[in-house]
Amino acid sequence: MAALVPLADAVADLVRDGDTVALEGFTHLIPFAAGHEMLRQGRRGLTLVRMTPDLLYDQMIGLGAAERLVFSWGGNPGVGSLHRLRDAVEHGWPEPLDLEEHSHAGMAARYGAGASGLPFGVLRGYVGSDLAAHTRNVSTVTCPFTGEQLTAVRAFALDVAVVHAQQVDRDGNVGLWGISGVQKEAVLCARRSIVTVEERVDQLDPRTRVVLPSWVVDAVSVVPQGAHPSYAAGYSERDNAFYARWDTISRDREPFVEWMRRHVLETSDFAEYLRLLAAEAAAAVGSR
Amino acid sequence: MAALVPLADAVADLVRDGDTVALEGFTHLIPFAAGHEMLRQGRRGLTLVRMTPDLLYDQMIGLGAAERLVFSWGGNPGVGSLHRLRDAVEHGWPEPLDLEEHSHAGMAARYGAGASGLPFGVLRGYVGSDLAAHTRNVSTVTCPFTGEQLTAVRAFALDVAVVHAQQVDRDGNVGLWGISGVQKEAVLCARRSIVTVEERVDQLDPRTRVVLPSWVVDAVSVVPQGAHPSYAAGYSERDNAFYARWDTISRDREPFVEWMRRHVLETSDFAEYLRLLAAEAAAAVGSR
Amino acid sequence: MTEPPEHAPAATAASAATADEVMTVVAARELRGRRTCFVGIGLPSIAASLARQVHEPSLVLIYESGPIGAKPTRAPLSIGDGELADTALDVVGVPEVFSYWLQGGRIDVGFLGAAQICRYGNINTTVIGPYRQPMVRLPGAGGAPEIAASAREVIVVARHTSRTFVNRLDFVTSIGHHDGGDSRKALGLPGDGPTAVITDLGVLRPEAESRELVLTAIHPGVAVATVRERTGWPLRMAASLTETEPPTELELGTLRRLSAGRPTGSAG
Amino acid sequence: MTEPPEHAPAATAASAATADEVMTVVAARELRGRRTCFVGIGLPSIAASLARQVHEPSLVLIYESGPIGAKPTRAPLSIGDGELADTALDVVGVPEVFSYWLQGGRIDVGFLGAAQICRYGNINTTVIGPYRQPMVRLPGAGGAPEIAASAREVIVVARHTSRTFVNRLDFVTSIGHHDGGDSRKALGLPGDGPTAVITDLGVLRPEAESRELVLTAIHPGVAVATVRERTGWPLRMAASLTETEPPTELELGTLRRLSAGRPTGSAG
Repeated sequence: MAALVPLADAVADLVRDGDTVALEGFTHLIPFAAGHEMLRQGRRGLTLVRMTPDLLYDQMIGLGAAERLVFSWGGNPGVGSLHRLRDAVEHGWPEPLDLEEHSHAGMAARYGAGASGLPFGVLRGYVGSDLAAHTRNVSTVTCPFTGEQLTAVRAFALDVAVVHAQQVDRDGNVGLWGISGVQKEAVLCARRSIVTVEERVDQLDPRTRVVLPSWVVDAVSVVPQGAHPSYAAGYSERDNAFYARWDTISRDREPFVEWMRRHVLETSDFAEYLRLLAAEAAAAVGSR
Repeated sequence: MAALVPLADAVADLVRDGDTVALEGFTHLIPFAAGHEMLRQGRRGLTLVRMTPDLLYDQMIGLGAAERLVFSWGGNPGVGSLHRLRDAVEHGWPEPLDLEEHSHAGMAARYGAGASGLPFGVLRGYVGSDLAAHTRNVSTVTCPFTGEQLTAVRAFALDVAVVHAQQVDRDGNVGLWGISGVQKEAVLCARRSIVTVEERVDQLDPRTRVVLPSWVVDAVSVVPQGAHPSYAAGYSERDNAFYARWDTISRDREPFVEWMRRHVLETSDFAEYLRLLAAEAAAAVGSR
Repeated sequence: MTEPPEHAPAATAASAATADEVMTVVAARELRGRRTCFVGIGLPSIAASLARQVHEPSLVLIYESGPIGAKPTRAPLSIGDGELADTALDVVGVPEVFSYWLQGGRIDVGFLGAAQICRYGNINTTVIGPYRQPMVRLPGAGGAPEIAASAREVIVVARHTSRTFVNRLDFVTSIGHHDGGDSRKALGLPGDGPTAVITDLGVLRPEAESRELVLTAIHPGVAVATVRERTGWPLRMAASLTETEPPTELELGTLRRLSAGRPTGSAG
Repeated sequence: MTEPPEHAPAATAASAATADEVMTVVAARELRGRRTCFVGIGLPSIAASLARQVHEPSLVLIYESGPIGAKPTRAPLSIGDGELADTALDVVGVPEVFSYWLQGGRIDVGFLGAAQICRYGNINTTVIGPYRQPMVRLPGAGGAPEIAASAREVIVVARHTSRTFVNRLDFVTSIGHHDGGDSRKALGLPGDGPTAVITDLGVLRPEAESRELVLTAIHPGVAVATVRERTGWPLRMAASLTETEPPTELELGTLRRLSAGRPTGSAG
């Protein structure tokens, strides 16, 4: 049954060093606040799982929180590379990052199989690609009816899933709408789960398309704008300017570490982080 | 691209003798009007597929339109047996009916695999049940990662799927909400598809949860109350009294045939059938 | 059916309760303390609704037609009633309800009916007589085989007649404790199988080792001889056979409100 | 990148069009007469939006993030832009978009970008250099391997540089015509593979038998020598090499409206 708790408590209780963790979100509803809290609490040795690692995983990798990344597309959408991810892979800084990579279809099948209590998923995928040669989690299976050979992928079994959603109702049920990615599947294939939400409401909005019942979630924390610079449909717009700015912030090691220290490690929570960003933006306007 | 056509034309164009046809609907949105039209046009030799065959398939089987039934639960929900189905199975009247039966989970996996372009679906199912011994469409598959043995079911490849929905928009897109069963999967694993709807609207209702884009449907026909005695959430209530009445109508062969002749075969369309039922109900009230 | 579906009412506070009502009330009590219940078609449906209203307001009812967290205010006539969808927290597609929710291991209790049940709690809802030449063709499996396999435990609700409680099933639709002992576990099934069979005469539960169903409780006014007579195998009594607490006024009143307008003797 | 991303504008009615704009306009034209397009991340996104606005208003755009039938009025910055969801006929989950829609065989055209592409239209978006000691780590596969496999045909959009059009891929992320000839078919892939590669210099298409990409059209003002220079294999010309029709005012105006406010040189 989902407990409504401060995010710091949820992370302290539910995320451990060395865990396999998915902070999911497909452009939309990316759980930045929860990821930042893991950094503040100094989590290390994580295996990070996500279809589309973007800035949040760049930040976590750049501060050395992860030793492994399982993913299918890692970039700054519409902008370019993830410099910290590249630095870790290309130069082992701040530490080597082991990569396991898949296609989106394969990752989705792995999540779906995990959510369904199956040990593997089946798809027409990876054929002719070099991807399968670099992982032990892609294999083949033969159709017992047609003899056709298909691709099998190993189901995910996560320690922790973390997602951001628009709302939690008074009974602890979570509702989200808009682009919903694999968030439901991630929560359903994790032993423990944390959801941050924009708002607590009496009843979920009629636009709700994906419901996570209270009893499949361990902790819910209300963190308005907890997906920034990503967005929450109906609550906020994607901060495209920040995504562009990240290219500069993250390009070199020292300025990146300094930025993270000042904005994440030395702020007490996500609200303070947002206030700091707002103050900087105001100052930038004022100094023009 | 869905053509908006009269139901009689849709059935004439798209349903052929001997076809494998699913008229799906899980208590809700059962496409009675389309099934009746198949009877009016004298379709024969059909393989009828459905998770929960109820009165509609009882009618079709009782008039000898089907030679085979693929299903997982066949009854009159809340009332009792389907007498025509039982008569066909127990006594071969009006002709023998070949049964292939599954569990709901197995049928759902067959539909899901078909919709996904896979030759089989995987589930934890049928274990310890005698069901699998009576069909060639249930087998096993071994997980290439864990060595675990799981159940495989053959994907459906339907000739025709028929469903009822609440609405079609001006571009021919179909929307439905409420209990949605396997209607989407049925349409997506059929070569041809017919949708009857309550209403044509400019824009689909915000309550819409399942969308069938125009380009996956062959024909859409507006047939208000086309699911009677089943219901369409937001448009009609389930006619529970009719379900109870069916127990009497269908119990014996001659009265059944006579009822079907008068109400289905000798009416010109579903609207006339509904008018006839309404007139009978009014007469019954008047004679009290 | 020639056997009377109900025995004479007991001379207690529940004297007005029919045997069917006692069965439903006792079945509902079994859901106390549970979180999630997958409600099969048939008799269980009304008991599950009752349990939510009387014992366990937060009990999550899940139906094979897709509603998750339904809050029925009257006994649904069918598993796909509009009220189930209207009152539910969410309505998912049928493939999802079976894959993510049942098979995903999220169901505490599967609540099933039975046309035949044997001493090991295996269930037949398919056919009486030979499969290809049936004497009675029953509705079939529905969701039961996988509910029986995957729910953490299973509770069966069935009227106690010698036609239903048989020595040997004509067809195994849904597995219970298989051949008894560890044989269910050997099949690799995730759930623990039937932990209680609630009838209109009493309650049967599997013995610890053999997994054979024995009578553990008897309803008020019912004779042990009657239960034995209507059981197709030599039914044994638990050492600690108890008498069922009669239905309370709250239980009975709520049940009757739920049932108002519902056809009697319904199988759905 | 040291190579100039654009060649000199052609002295035609489209004299104001940049090479990138010509590429996008020509890519959009390829979608004429198509019904459904699965839009990959990168350059294809803006061309698909343009095609819907100028050529094929009923073109159904499907994105890997879940929107089906999106109607973007500006070029999405990312594949998960809010506008895609807001304007879509439906938004489905990511597992469904890949299983029911792409793998289900419902996509006419898959529209992909490439970091490297070889003469057989195989694509690399994973890594430059050895996989374990990369010189450049690229974003990876995304949806491309299965789009390349399952869409009825594939159209690739890529800037024409010798870094991109290489003799040998460092990594095969997404399969094109494999080793040429019937080798793709032998892999059992459902779709036909790449039928056009649109660049900022011209258009390449696979030869009938060999499936090797040859130059079939060249953009106004581009020299064949330039195309050859920037292609890492000995590029052959089609017998019927044509010159691209320059962008019309409608095409160019619409493209610029779509692109307004979008970062230039973007890869997303």
